[in-house]
Amino acid sequence: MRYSFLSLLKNGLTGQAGWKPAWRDAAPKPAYDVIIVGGGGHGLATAFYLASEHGIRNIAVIEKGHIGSGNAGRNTTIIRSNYLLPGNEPFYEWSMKLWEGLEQALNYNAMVSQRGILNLYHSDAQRDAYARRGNAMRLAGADSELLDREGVRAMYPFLDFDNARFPIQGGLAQRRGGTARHDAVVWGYARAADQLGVDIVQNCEVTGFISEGDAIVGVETSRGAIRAKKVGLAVAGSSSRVAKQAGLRLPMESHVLQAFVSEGLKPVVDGVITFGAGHFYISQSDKGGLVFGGDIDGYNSYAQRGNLPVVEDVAESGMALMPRIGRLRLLRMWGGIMDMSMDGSPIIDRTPRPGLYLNSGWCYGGFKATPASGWCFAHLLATDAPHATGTAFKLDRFRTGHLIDEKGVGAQPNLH
Amino acid sequence: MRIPCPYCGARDASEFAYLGDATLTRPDPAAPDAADAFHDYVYLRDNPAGAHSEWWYHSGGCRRWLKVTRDTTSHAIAGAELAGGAK
Amino acid sequence: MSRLPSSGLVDRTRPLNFSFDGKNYRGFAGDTLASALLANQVRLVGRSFKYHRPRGILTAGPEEPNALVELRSGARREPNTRATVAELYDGLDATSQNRWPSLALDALSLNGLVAPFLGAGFYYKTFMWPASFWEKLYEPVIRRAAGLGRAAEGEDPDHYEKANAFCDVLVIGAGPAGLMAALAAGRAGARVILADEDFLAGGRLNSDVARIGDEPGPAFAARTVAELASLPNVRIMTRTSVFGVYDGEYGAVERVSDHLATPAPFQPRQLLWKITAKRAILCAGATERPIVFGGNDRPGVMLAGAARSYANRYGVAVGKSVAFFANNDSAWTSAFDLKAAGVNVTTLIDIRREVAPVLAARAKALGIDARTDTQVTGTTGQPIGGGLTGLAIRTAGHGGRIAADTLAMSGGWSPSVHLTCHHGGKPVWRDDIAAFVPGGIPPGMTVAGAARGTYGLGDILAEGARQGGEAAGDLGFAASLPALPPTEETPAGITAFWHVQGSKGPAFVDQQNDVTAKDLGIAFKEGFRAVELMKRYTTLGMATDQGRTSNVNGLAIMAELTGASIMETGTTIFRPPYTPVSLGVLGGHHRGKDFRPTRLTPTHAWAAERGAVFIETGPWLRAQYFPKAGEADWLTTVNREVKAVRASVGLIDVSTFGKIDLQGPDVGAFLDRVYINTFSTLAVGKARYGVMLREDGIVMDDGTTARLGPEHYVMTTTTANAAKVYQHLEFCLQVLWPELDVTLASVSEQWAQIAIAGPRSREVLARVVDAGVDVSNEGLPFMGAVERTVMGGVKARLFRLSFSGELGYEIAVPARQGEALARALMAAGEEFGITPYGIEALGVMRIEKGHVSGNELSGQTSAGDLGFGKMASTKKDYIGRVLAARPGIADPERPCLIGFKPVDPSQRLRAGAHFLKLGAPADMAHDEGYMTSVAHSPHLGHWIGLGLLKNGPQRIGERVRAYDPVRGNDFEVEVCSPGFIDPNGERLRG
Amino acid sequence: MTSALDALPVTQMPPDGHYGPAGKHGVTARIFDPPALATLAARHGAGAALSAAARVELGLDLADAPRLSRANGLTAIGTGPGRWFLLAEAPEDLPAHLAALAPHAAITEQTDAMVGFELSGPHVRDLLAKGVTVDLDPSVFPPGAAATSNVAHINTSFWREPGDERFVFLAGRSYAVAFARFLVASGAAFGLELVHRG
Repeated sequence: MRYSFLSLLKNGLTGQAGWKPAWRDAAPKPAYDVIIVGGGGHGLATAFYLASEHGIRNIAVIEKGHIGSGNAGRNTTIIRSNYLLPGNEPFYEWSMKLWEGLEQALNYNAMVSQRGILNLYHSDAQRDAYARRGNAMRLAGADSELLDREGVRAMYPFLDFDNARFPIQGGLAQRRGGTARHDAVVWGYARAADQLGVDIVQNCEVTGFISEGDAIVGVETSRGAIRAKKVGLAVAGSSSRVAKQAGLRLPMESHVLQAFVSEGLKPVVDGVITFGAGHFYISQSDKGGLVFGGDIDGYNSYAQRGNLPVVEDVAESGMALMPRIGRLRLLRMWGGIMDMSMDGSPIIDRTPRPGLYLNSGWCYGGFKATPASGWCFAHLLATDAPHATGTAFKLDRFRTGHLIDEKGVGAQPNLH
Repeated sequence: MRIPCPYCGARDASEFAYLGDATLTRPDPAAPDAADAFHDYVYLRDNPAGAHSEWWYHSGGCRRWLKVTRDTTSHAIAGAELAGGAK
Repeated sequence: MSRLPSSGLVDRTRPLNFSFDGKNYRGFAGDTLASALLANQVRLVGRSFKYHRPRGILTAGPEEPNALVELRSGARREPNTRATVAELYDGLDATSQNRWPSLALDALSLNGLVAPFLGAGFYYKTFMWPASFWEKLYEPVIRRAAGLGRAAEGEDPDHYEKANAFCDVLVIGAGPAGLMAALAAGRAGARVILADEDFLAGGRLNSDVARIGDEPGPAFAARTVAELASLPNVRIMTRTSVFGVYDGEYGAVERVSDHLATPAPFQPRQLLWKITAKRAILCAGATERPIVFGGNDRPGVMLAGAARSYANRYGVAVGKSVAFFANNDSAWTSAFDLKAAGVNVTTLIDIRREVAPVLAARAKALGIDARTDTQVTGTTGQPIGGGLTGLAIRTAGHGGRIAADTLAMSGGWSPSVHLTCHHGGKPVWRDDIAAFVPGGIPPGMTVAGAARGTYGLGDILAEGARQGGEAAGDLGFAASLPALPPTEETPAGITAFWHVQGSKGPAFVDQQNDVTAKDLGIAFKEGFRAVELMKRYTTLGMATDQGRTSNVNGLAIMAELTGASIMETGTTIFRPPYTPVSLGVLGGHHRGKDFRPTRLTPTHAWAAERGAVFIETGPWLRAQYFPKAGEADWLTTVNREVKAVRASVGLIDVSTFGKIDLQGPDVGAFLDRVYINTFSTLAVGKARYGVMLREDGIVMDDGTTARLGPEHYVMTTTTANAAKVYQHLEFCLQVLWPELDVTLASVSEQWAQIAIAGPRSREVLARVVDAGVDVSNEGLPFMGAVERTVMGGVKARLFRLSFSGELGYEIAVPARQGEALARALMAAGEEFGITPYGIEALGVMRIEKGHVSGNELSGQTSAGDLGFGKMASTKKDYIGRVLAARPGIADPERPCLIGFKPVDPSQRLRAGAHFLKLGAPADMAHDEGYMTSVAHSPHLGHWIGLGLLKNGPQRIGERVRAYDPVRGNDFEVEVCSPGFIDPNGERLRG
Repeated sequence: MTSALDALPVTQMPPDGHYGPAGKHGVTARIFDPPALATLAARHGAGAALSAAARVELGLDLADAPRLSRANGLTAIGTGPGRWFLLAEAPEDLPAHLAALAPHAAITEQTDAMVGFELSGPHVRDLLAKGVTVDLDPSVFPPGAAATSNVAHINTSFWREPGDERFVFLAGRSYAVAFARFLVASGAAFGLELVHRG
């Protein structure tokens, strides 16, 4: 069923009785052309683009819980393409372009909202680093603006300009950045993929792989064996666990990242602001809650919950940046398990096991990548060649030394 | 999360710096396969869900590296010992 | 006034004035804003989130979804404050929110008219046509209409603090179970903290007033609290919400001053407690559930237990004509209590066919019309404000009407299991009490009383006492259980019931977010059936009340739709915080200038006295430059400082560098393993520049290390990496090579270090060293490092080093002598016009010399990239050697350090500009590197730069494009040697 | 942002005087420069020899634990395995005094590295609770107990003096003003007397 003004009117007049499930709750078939493991945003987007761009429709997305129950529903909803390095920036800019047409592509309002993102700088060295980044963005065809202190003040006069420990000197703005409604992205991709014939199989956990020699030819699951010509993993923080079942050790650690939302308020923050003198980023949802976050807790974890020191650090940074938020209340905090790669950048590549493909290493930036991640992974699965914007995301780059280390902190995932 | 430092006693994890997997051994740099061995050492991780042996540096306390055994699913800490034994 | 003549715990001798929406009222000490409003017959208090429906007061506690106000005003405005927990104080000023122009007449209540079109998921299906209208039109309108209260209008004027507490037993909740638990553990001698979010300890004892022994509940509570207060090992913390269970600690907020108009001087508004407890006993009680039926959200519809609290604790009649609607016995007791307190209770409606005879008899005796097998199917209300006027009921299929201005409802009680879930525990459904009880409980915690589903008062007291005693006993305290007095027991029967089928009008499940039973039906039809999906699709339970009154009803209704049991359906996950927590208190006093500590150099006061402009450098404040009167801008000053150094002599405090003493027989061997170059061969009395890598082959840090004795070296690190390098060295020593006999000591704080540079620096140095100290070129040659005395016996370390490229020295003296040294050097150099300079001039001079610094040590550059390739020893292993040989790191095509100057010398270079070949398109494929550092060279009279350029060293003389669109620059620069001044180092060695 | 701190710049030591409500005297903080201070770090495998030498040469019992030992005008404070701060009562050349230990330990002059804060008064533990993450209850942290820990983002070593409620903190000299600000921010509510000693 297409969503249209007419369908809304009709259902409004008939007591909302005519709606159908947004996607079928499919049972697994014995075999598919492609199985995507992981029913988060990346997995569902992959299935959608495989079906819509490559004409492969005999696909299952299998998910151990319900779709969107992992990081897709636990992030701070920020979209942006303000990366630095040539391995990353064209990919994220492609993602941004896909965001810009997403709702029409999916016939689903994911509330993609380009109200801008502003990264603040507090020193000359940081300004230079942001200039380098802003110029790199321009080279990749993205938009960027370097603002001085007064430029920032004009956008957000309520930031602490007068008494700050690390005075705001300016910011790098990307006006096309913003937010999207994270759950709606999941639901939109699921619904659109389903309409193209993709089976979305929930409560179906991978317990092993079916091999023929070196090759992977399917998965064992809690709902039985399912064969496939190709299996793609898009399981974020569970990557190491699932890959281990195929005998692979990954350049990856799983870490917990906390996120926070405040009580609903009348509009305070229009776009996304990130603090440059601490770990803090904030935006305001359309419902009115301030959505914010900070650094990962910094230790390996699969527990989907973090601890107070990071909560305090986030609040200290928030108060240092915006001292008017002191009386606002934190409503909910939660944790997601991040697939922290060893250089802080993702992997979209074939694996040493023929038939098994990997999409992982999103660190805590996976949400914004959702469309391009799906696009590039679909391209790889369909053609066995990397998409032009994702050629650097190789699994063997750690062996060859072609690292994509945006932060320059080296092989220490908790610092990326 | 409070880490039982063998010297200082239980301390909040925030006064430690985390390094990660403590089961790894720096390979022999003179070995013929050193390039591969160092790749594995520096980049590959078991990343287990469950018991994890990991390095924490007590930067805010005794400045010793501790080998901590912690469950990554519950954060429960089974124990901690000083690296290299006490001097 | 609807204040009852005698009942209640408010202090009628202490009247308090307050205002709501500009109108003045009076209440008493001990009131909440809600009880005081009800006492003044104010029943319309707020507007709902989506449809802006008029709402009153539903509860008497933190679970309140409706009665949210803006408390205080201006910079102290606190939006979304629950009137039901806001403690009344004299002068309290509250305003209703989410309405315009007024609470009674709200324009956006028209949303209600289009409600049939605005069901669950509406937003996801529309606003897509045309695409560009979302940000321009739809979203701004939605954003303005959404939200609830307004944020404060300026910087929070109050301050906040944090504190740590430690105890044996933390008791959460000071109701009957908590009081007994604390008493048992406290009497045994355990260190006990008893925390309760209320301002009055006692919990339901203060609302239910059942007798314990020979005294009423409130008296029992007060007496027990008094005993606890007398125990030195017990700390009672009221107004303190334990909001989260973390690993090994509990987070709690003490609202120190929220019951005052403004905090007392020097007192925080709130305090964040981080409590480390060996055991915790959760005694958080239970929360009553509404029943879902058409029109259940009108002002005047409230929870039965709340009506009872208002009568018993606050002495307030919630209405003139009160009916009850329930599926359980507790509501009957509530009705009897109201009646006993003098409230006009007319009718008791119960969905059950039969109730305990004792209840029926008592209702009859009190003259209450009890109707069993009856449901409320709708409500009627006033045209303005919507206040309840009557009920439509259905008894065994037959309709009827009842007049009432208040309906007290009860769907049963939900144990407050929240904190038990913070480690991922899943509550378990119990059919017999129609409620979830704790499932997996965090380590160290037990649960007692109603929070565990124990509802009989005697059982609650016994359970609390037992668990308190056991906790103390586990910890080695000899516990004897407190005597358990006899209690007045009331029936607690219940028949699970969630919503009235076929009722009229929207039947609200989540009153704040306006989620109706019908919305759950839409979610079901569209496949959003898993509880988390249902919650997210409908927004059920996501409002500021965190779904306390709506979650169970919502999932029970979904269970009915799917045909699954409630246990199979499961519950949503409770995460911290238990109640919303202000961001201010989580930040504590670390805001403004105290966000992070400020580190001051030993010469800070001296530099300030000389008019230095300071700059934040990580945690440090350093002198950036020293302007003189009449200098037009910073560049004029910096040019002067640089010229003065190169022409004569200048000085700068370099104490911020990390300084590490290394002692032991193996230091040389150790340094050989951590630096790419060799230090074991360094002669005593000499220093050497070193570069260290990370194990992945990328440069970690650089600096000079000097050998002061056969087994004694001192290393300097960059300011930024001091802690990181120390940690790395300790890792190498403790983990990698424990066999090496080397000890480290950070001496960064011990030594003030001042650099003097310039052709006259030796003469200046000669005047501050003590007699007999030879600082001649022979006595202290280039890269010499010696321990001597200065200024008359002050121990000093003298290094002949230079970052500026001039003849230069660094002099380290004990930190307290740093300022004296600066003054002595100034005096000694007076005749040469010695000039203090800041880090800007330092930066200019190091760029003129082509030295790398933080901008080049980006964590992305290899030794080869920075021109250190030849320094790397091939005769030894060192950290990073193996992986630096990887093709991607060793690639000669990588951007390498080189110098740049503008083709047009008037052009200003900018760091961050990217390099493109002349004529190449400006795109990523043609990006050849970027400018890392720039400076205006007063010596050359134009800007110069360092940068990383593909094959840079092979391209000297070539012109490339410096592309800097973010600053509107795009011009040609010439690649040149990075040594702009004295490339052969003659000045250094002179 | 604390009312007691509002007028005080982060670049100057808060002046001596009373902070907080008039008439309230909860805590006294005496700021002092250590007369002489050094770190002592046992050489590889020389822990036992060092202890013996300390006992023989200085009469000092070097406990390898976060504890205080004091003898003959010297106080040793355990800061890590095989590591101590040695604090002298009067100014002296500590490395020279400790020369007898040099074969067994690295001795590093630190007299100027730290600033001392001696805290006493009925509310001293209430103040310290606002920054110290170690349990200071006498049953856990009795007189003579010592710890090295971060306090309000500042690394400190501290111990409890024998006798009354008295604690001594050592903070890095560059952090001295920041640590004093923590004391003022956290102590003003109880009434804080700040004095410089010697």
